[in-house]
Amino acid sequence: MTFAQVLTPPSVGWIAIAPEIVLGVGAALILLFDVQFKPKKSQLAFATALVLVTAFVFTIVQYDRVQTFNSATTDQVTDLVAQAFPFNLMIVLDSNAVFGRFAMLLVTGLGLAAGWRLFERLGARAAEGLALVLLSAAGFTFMASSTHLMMIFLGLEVGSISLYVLAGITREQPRSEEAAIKYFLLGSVASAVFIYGVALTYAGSGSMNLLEIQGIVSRTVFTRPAVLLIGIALMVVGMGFKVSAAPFHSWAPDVYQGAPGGIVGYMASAAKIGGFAALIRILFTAFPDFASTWGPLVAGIAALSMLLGSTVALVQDDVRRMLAYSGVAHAGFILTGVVAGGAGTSEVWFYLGVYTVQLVGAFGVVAAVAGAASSGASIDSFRGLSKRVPFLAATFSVLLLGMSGLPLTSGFVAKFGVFTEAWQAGYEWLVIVAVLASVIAFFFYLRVIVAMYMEEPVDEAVAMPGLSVRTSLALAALITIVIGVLPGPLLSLAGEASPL
Amino acid sequence: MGDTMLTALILVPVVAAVIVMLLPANRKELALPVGFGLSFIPLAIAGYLFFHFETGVAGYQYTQKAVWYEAWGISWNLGVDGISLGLVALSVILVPIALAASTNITDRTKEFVVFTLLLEAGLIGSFLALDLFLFFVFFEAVLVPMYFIIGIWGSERRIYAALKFFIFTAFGSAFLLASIVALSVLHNQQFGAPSFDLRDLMSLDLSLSQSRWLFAGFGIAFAIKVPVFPLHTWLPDAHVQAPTAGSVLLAGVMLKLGTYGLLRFNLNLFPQAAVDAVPIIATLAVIGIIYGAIVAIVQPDLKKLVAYSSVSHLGFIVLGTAALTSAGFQGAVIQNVNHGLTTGALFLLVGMIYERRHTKQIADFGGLAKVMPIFAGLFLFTAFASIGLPGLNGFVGEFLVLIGSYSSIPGFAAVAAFGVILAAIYLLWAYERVFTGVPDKPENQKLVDLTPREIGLMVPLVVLMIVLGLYPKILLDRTAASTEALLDRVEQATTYEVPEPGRLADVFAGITEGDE
Amino acid sequence: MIEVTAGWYLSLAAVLFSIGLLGILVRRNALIMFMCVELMLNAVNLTFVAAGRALGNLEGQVAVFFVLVVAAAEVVVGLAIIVAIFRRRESASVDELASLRG
Amino acid sequence: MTDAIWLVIALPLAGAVFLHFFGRRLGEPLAGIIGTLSVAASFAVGFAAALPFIVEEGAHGETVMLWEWMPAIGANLEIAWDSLAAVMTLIITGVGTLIHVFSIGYMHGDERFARFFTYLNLFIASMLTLVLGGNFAMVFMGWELVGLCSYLLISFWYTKPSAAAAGKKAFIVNRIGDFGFMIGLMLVFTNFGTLAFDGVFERVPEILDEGTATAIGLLFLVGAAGKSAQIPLYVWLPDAMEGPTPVSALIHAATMVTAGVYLVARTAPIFEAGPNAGLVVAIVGALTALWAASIAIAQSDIKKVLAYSTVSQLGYMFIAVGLGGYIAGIFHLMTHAFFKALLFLGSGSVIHGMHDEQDMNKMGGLLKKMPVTGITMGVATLAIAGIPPLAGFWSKDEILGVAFEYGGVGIVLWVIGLVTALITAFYMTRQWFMVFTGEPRWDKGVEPHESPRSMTVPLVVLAVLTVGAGFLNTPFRLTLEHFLEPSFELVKVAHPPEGWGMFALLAAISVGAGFAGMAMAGFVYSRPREIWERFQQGFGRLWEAWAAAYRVDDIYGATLVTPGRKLSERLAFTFDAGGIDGLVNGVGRAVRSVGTRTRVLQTGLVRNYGVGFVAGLLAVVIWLVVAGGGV
Amino acid sequence: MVELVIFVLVGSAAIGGALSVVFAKNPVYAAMGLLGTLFSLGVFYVVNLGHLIAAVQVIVYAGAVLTLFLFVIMMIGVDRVEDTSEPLRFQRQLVIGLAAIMVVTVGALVFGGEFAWVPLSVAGPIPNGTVENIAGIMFTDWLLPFEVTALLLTIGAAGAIALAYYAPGAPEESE
Repeated sequence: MTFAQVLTPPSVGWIAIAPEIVLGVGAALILLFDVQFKPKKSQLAFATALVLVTAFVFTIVQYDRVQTFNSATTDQVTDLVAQAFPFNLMIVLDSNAVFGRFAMLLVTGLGLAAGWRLFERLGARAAEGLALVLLSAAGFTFMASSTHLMMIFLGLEVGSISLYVLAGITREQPRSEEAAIKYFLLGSVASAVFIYGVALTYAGSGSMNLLEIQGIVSRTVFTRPAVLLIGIALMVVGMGFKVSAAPFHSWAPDVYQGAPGGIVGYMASAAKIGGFAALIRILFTAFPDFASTWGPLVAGIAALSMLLGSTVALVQDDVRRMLAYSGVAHAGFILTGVVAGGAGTSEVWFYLGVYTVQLVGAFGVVAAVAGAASSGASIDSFRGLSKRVPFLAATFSVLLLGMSGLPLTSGFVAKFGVFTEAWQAGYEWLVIVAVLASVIAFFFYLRVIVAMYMEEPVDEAVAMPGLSVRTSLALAALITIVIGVLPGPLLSLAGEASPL
Repeated sequence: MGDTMLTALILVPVVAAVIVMLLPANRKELALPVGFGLSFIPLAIAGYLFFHFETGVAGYQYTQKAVWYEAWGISWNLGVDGISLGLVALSVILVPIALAASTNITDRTKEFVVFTLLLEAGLIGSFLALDLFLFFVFFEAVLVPMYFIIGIWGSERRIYAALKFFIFTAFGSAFLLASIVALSVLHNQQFGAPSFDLRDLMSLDLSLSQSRWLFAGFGIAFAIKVPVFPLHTWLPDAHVQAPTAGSVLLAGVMLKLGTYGLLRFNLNLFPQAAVDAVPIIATLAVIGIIYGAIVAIVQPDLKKLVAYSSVSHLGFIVLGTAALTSAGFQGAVIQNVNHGLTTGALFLLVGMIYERRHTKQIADFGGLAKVMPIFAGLFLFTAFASIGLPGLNGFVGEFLVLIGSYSSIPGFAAVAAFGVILAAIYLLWAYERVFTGVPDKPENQKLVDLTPREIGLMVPLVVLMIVLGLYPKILLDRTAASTEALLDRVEQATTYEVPEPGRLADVFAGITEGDE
Repeated sequence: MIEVTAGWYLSLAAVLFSIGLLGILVRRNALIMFMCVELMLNAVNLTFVAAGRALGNLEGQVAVFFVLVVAAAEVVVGLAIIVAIFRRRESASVDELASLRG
Repeated sequence: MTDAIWLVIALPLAGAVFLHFFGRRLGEPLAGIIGTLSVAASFAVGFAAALPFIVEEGAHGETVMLWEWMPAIGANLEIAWDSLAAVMTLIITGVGTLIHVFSIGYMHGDERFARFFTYLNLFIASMLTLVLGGNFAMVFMGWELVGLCSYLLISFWYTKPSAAAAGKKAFIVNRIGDFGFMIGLMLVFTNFGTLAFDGVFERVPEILDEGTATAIGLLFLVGAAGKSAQIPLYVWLPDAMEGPTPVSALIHAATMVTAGVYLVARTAPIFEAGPNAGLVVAIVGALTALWAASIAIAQSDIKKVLAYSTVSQLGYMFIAVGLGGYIAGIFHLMTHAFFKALLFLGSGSVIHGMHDEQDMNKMGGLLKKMPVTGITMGVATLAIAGIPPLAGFWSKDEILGVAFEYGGVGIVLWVIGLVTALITAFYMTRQWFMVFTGEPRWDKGVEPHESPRSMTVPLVVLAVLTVGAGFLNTPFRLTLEHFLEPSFELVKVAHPPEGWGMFALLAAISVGAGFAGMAMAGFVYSRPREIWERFQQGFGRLWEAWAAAYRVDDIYGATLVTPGRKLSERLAFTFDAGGIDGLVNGVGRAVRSVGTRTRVLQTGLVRNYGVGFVAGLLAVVIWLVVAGGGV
Repeated sequence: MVELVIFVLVGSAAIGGALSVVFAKNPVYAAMGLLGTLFSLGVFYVVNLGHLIAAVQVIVYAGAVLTLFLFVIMMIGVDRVEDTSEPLRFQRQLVIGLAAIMVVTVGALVFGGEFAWVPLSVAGPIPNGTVENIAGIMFTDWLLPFEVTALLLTIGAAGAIALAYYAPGAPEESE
């Protein structure tokens, strides 16, 4: 018996990981290209764009494939299962995964375009930076498509480690370094906690595959080993950390403030997408039977996040810090949809999609105003922005109002969706907390608008940003409004995004 | 034509706003005239609508319903009835006036016009929406333009006022949102699909406690908007700081969202809770009437005085709503319009004097009637309309409310009637201090009387005040069927009976029954 | 006769993990904090291995490899960050890094 | 003609509107003439429309609907044209025309000449709305509109702060009365379901029990007391003398202030159903009559005397209508309109001739300078003193007779009436002597002169009416009574005692009282100033109290106005700004401070964050294990 | 019995090593403590039939990773004896509190028998963790994770360059 005979080849479905392949290969090529040819920044930009577009195209192909799966008749199903769950059930090609990729690629594109000036200033390290962005994107999309805890963990690490580096990539800035080390230390602790959770879940259930776990758990629903519960708890904590939900949020403000302005939007958005994608996979796919157990827990975290995020954001003087705290609150809002269980998937996805676009746009504006390579962005630098660069002020207002959940923006539809789901699931109190928190949230969003429109300009000159930045910001604002007015298409798309 | 009318009414201001926005940046003097001109289109549409409105029909007219997102049961669902018709008309009338009154806005004029037009669209949308989701969208969206109008073009403490206005109202909306969510969930549970259509939701089977909680949720939102004592403190601040156009539209139309909401949603959706809540609402309304008036008396700032007078006047509308009688409802509906006209006019006038003197402090004036007789005359006229002088519009609504509420809640009506004395005190005392006597301050002696433009602003309002005062039929004819229908709805859904005249004993019995 | 079951190892792993976790809170040297993270990862590995034996499946042991790889990657990046910090400050104490706060 | 009855209101209203826009351009005296003509035309229309009642005794009135106003409460714009309305219309337009004529002269040279006539015309229109209104709401409209005109005209010379304040005071005090009136209306609506006279009066017996009727009556009394300046709401009327004198004559003597009397008469069925309310009306009237008369004794301002006299005379009318003597009340209303208008116009003439001097202490001996004024005022003084056969005698005597016939409390009222009559005769005579006889006490530079024709002619016409109007309703020939009867057919109208003997006796007593008063005054005030000053000092503090009008204004100020203002200030600046708004802002601050405090946790120190993280982790683990049932 | 002895002895060593990581004043001692723990765990892997990973543990972890650590320690300075006083306010109290809770929690779990759980599914006796057996899983079922580790290593390389590599003469840009 030769070695090869021992191995049964796995079911391979390249299309299921095609975007990630493109991203990974693209990143590698960019690195090589950089070493070999010392390309100009515009060439790097082109290459990156090409990678993203290609990945996007593959994602569209995937979407088409998923539509075929979804409309398959029963007798076709068996044939399609292998295609839908390639690599021996390691990942899945379902709407959830595709939606996650769409969101992730969109956010990556917008984030890079909006923060492009950072890469122009990075000098020789721009290629590494870009490669890291692409790689981390691949990691987070893996989180969205994995059905295996180890894959989720790997995706998490691929994404997170890249982000640690990106946080510190402007190493000449002391604050950037500080952000990197904080993010790194706390992040690796959180990763350890998560993987410990995986280990205990494995110990408790006997598998790391979410689908198998679900099967095992549902068969023995009366036995609930403590190790399994601790495992769930630790995985929730680990993901809570990634999405910066209170009380695991403390890294976020420091990192978002300290990290380079041009990349922080991507960092914040990508981590949220990956974290939530994995969280809902774990909770909805593996542990729907435990919903009554983790539901209140998630609800508690959600409530704490919303209240803490909103109130502390209220007293911030740095816009990026404020956005970080508001991100804590938003994690809470999204968790409000998570408590509803599988029924809330589409609303959670919708929220994630529109919020991350707003977030990436908002940080893009901050980068344009306060510098793409610098740390921090005092609210004072936004004073009178409407008179200096009306375009930035207007887009920022739209994005901030979108985040605040004002009607006719996508944020409102998103909030409405998760609130409805939570109410439907019986978490009325959580909805009340959520609406009150969103009132508090209005205050700090408006404060920035006050500074931009109602206060006198400061002397600092802000240049009209370049075309790529403008396009990216305009697109983010446009999406916010269009989706706010016509949420139907995206809602339907998200509505399909329930995990297989 | 008919079914797209209302959509057009909402969209035309939006399009107008876009047109103004697209005007060349270096021709900013164009913004105001263009915006003003365009604002006549909604006026024309609404005028057509008003005069082709079928009187004596209770249901919604010109309805249009287009699915927005089916899975959530939301739709673009519009319709107008007697309760909303007057408010729509009021909106389209006040907007051109507010725009024409804003020639003093030279900073970022274009944005100002855009925001005003967007505000108009939002306000009209709120009055026309029959889908609760859509209503909430408009209800909340109008905050933004008003927030900017106060915050950018207001006076010294404008930022504080704008934020307070926004947050306070948003606080109320939060409960409204939660309640709307709850309603749709209930509809989903009872009928298998979510819906936000007001008419669908009226058929929900609510337990008493559900109905009370939801009533409270809606109620808080609207009470803040009205504003009902003790949730009123945002109003004086907002008014004092807002520019003239802002104050006019805020007091004239925006506050009516609250009273309109109470009539339209609270009564239709939760009749039993409404009947039970009558004592509470009436108490707050009466406190508002008396309290607002008493506090208005000593206000040193003219605008603040008018603002508090709004608190008082809107109390009457709330009282009429709580009366649950035909006359009370009609009074509330027509008073909505009347208050918009008179208070709008008062704010315009205060704005005119503020432009000249850059102060609104009563103590800074005196003897103005000598130097500005036309201004004084218009002010006095409007003040008397506001006081509720019969023959002018303010009286019709107030009187209907008082008479109407006396037959169901006599004690409250009697106390509320006291408010008419106080109204005379604060307005006439203010008039005395501002206009009578000899103009002894040199700044006041040089004042110029109103320009033709300013007089032109007031003329439509004055004419309407007289017309609605003497011939309210044009409005009452259109409202009567709808208010009757609303009353029928309340009667059918509850044990409440509208008191018949001559059965005073039954009236008291009716109230105690409602408490059970 | 006391049999050493997987539970024993899991308990030991829990203790080690806890020690690592507390170590993060106690030590201010970034390097040692990072060692504590390694300690935690090793506790995880022990759990995987022991659980794998109890479950009769080798996946636990396979998982250890991946954790190991992750740990290695983390070490590379982590040490790079620490070195970068040290370059500037001549110290690896995280207590001195508090310019971002509030 | 009845169909065109709306013209009665429309003509003066049109005059007002026309003068408002064009009066200034027309100038003097054209604006005044147009104003006068519009009222005169109104009188003519009214007279023509009243002919049916005159020609055909007992003719019933009818209601003319104009257009819908507030149909939900049975309140439309409609005119109830009956004999009562006709009488009122003729009084208002008749006296109004004369006063308009007088004003052309009186207001000569005023820069707002045209505006004055605008207001006067508006007033006439409003007053006619009041008396012609076919439902309570319309009466109320007129009721308020005359208040508005009163406000405008009192503060006509608004640059004078006292005038502006007086106008405001009048309006506000009236509003207090209106408050009662309005609640009365609410009660009416609640009981009848309509405010239309047609739907109310005939159904009073079937619907109203005595208690409700009394309640409505008393509430109407509150309104009437406000408008007709009765205790305790009379305080505005003396101040109202700040207005131009024709205004005082027209509004504050002849017409508007009698609205309360009209109201009680109009709503007679209700008072009949609740007789106690009527009794209270009468008692209030009697007290007011005596109270105001006593104040009038010591006034030195020529117009103040007349003002208090008006209050006092209105009290008489209240006695009458309160006791059911509606026709007596209306009769006195009419005669009073003539002689009090005459007195006011006369005083206006005096003031005009004396260059705006109103203090009687600075007059004297004017008879020679102003003979027409002096003589006509003398006639009026005799009339108000109740000297036969002048108009005042007949009407006052009828009222006293009604009171006497009522018996019981009525006798007391009768006695009060008599005393009042005596006092009235005293102070009116005092006034005449102080003004027209004795040594001139004029200020330097004052050159009294007789007024122009436009002013004296109305005086003469009114003097003729004062002499003759009484014969409209003497016990010998009850013309007015028969004329008005159809309007009161729903109620039993009270009359003086039957029989000539009784009449003669009562007349003798009242005339005696009148003569006594006149004699006393004449004895004192025909003599030099020192003598009457000594006489006045003889009363000591009492005289001072009278002169100070019992300091009622001060008492009101101290008990109502000042505390009210304090309350307002407390509420506005302490409770509202500090309390409620403080609470609101406090909530905001509290949320902020939560944020500020929580923010401290974010120390920037990784190890602190670690503590938070681990604490959260432990909490989650423990919670999940415990709640998950794993243990 | 043997296993018990091993467990107690080696387990003590592991805990001892772990504690010295936490409490050793000198970083080198801490690293040595960690080394001890790693070795101990290697022993446990052997006991638990994980022969391959035991080897990998020793080679990769103890060999490579720890060497890297030591290298950095050397670079930063061996002799630095750390100040053990606690400069942060409340930190010590909080940590002691948390430690107490943790001890109670873990103790409750351990002595409550929560770790002596009954797995929800047992596949049967475990095969030896030989190279063959491990590879049989890693390159079939776990092929994808295995590929993904490539990304991790790329990141490690790129990250290290981005953070720590200073190209000679390349100007550092900053705003």
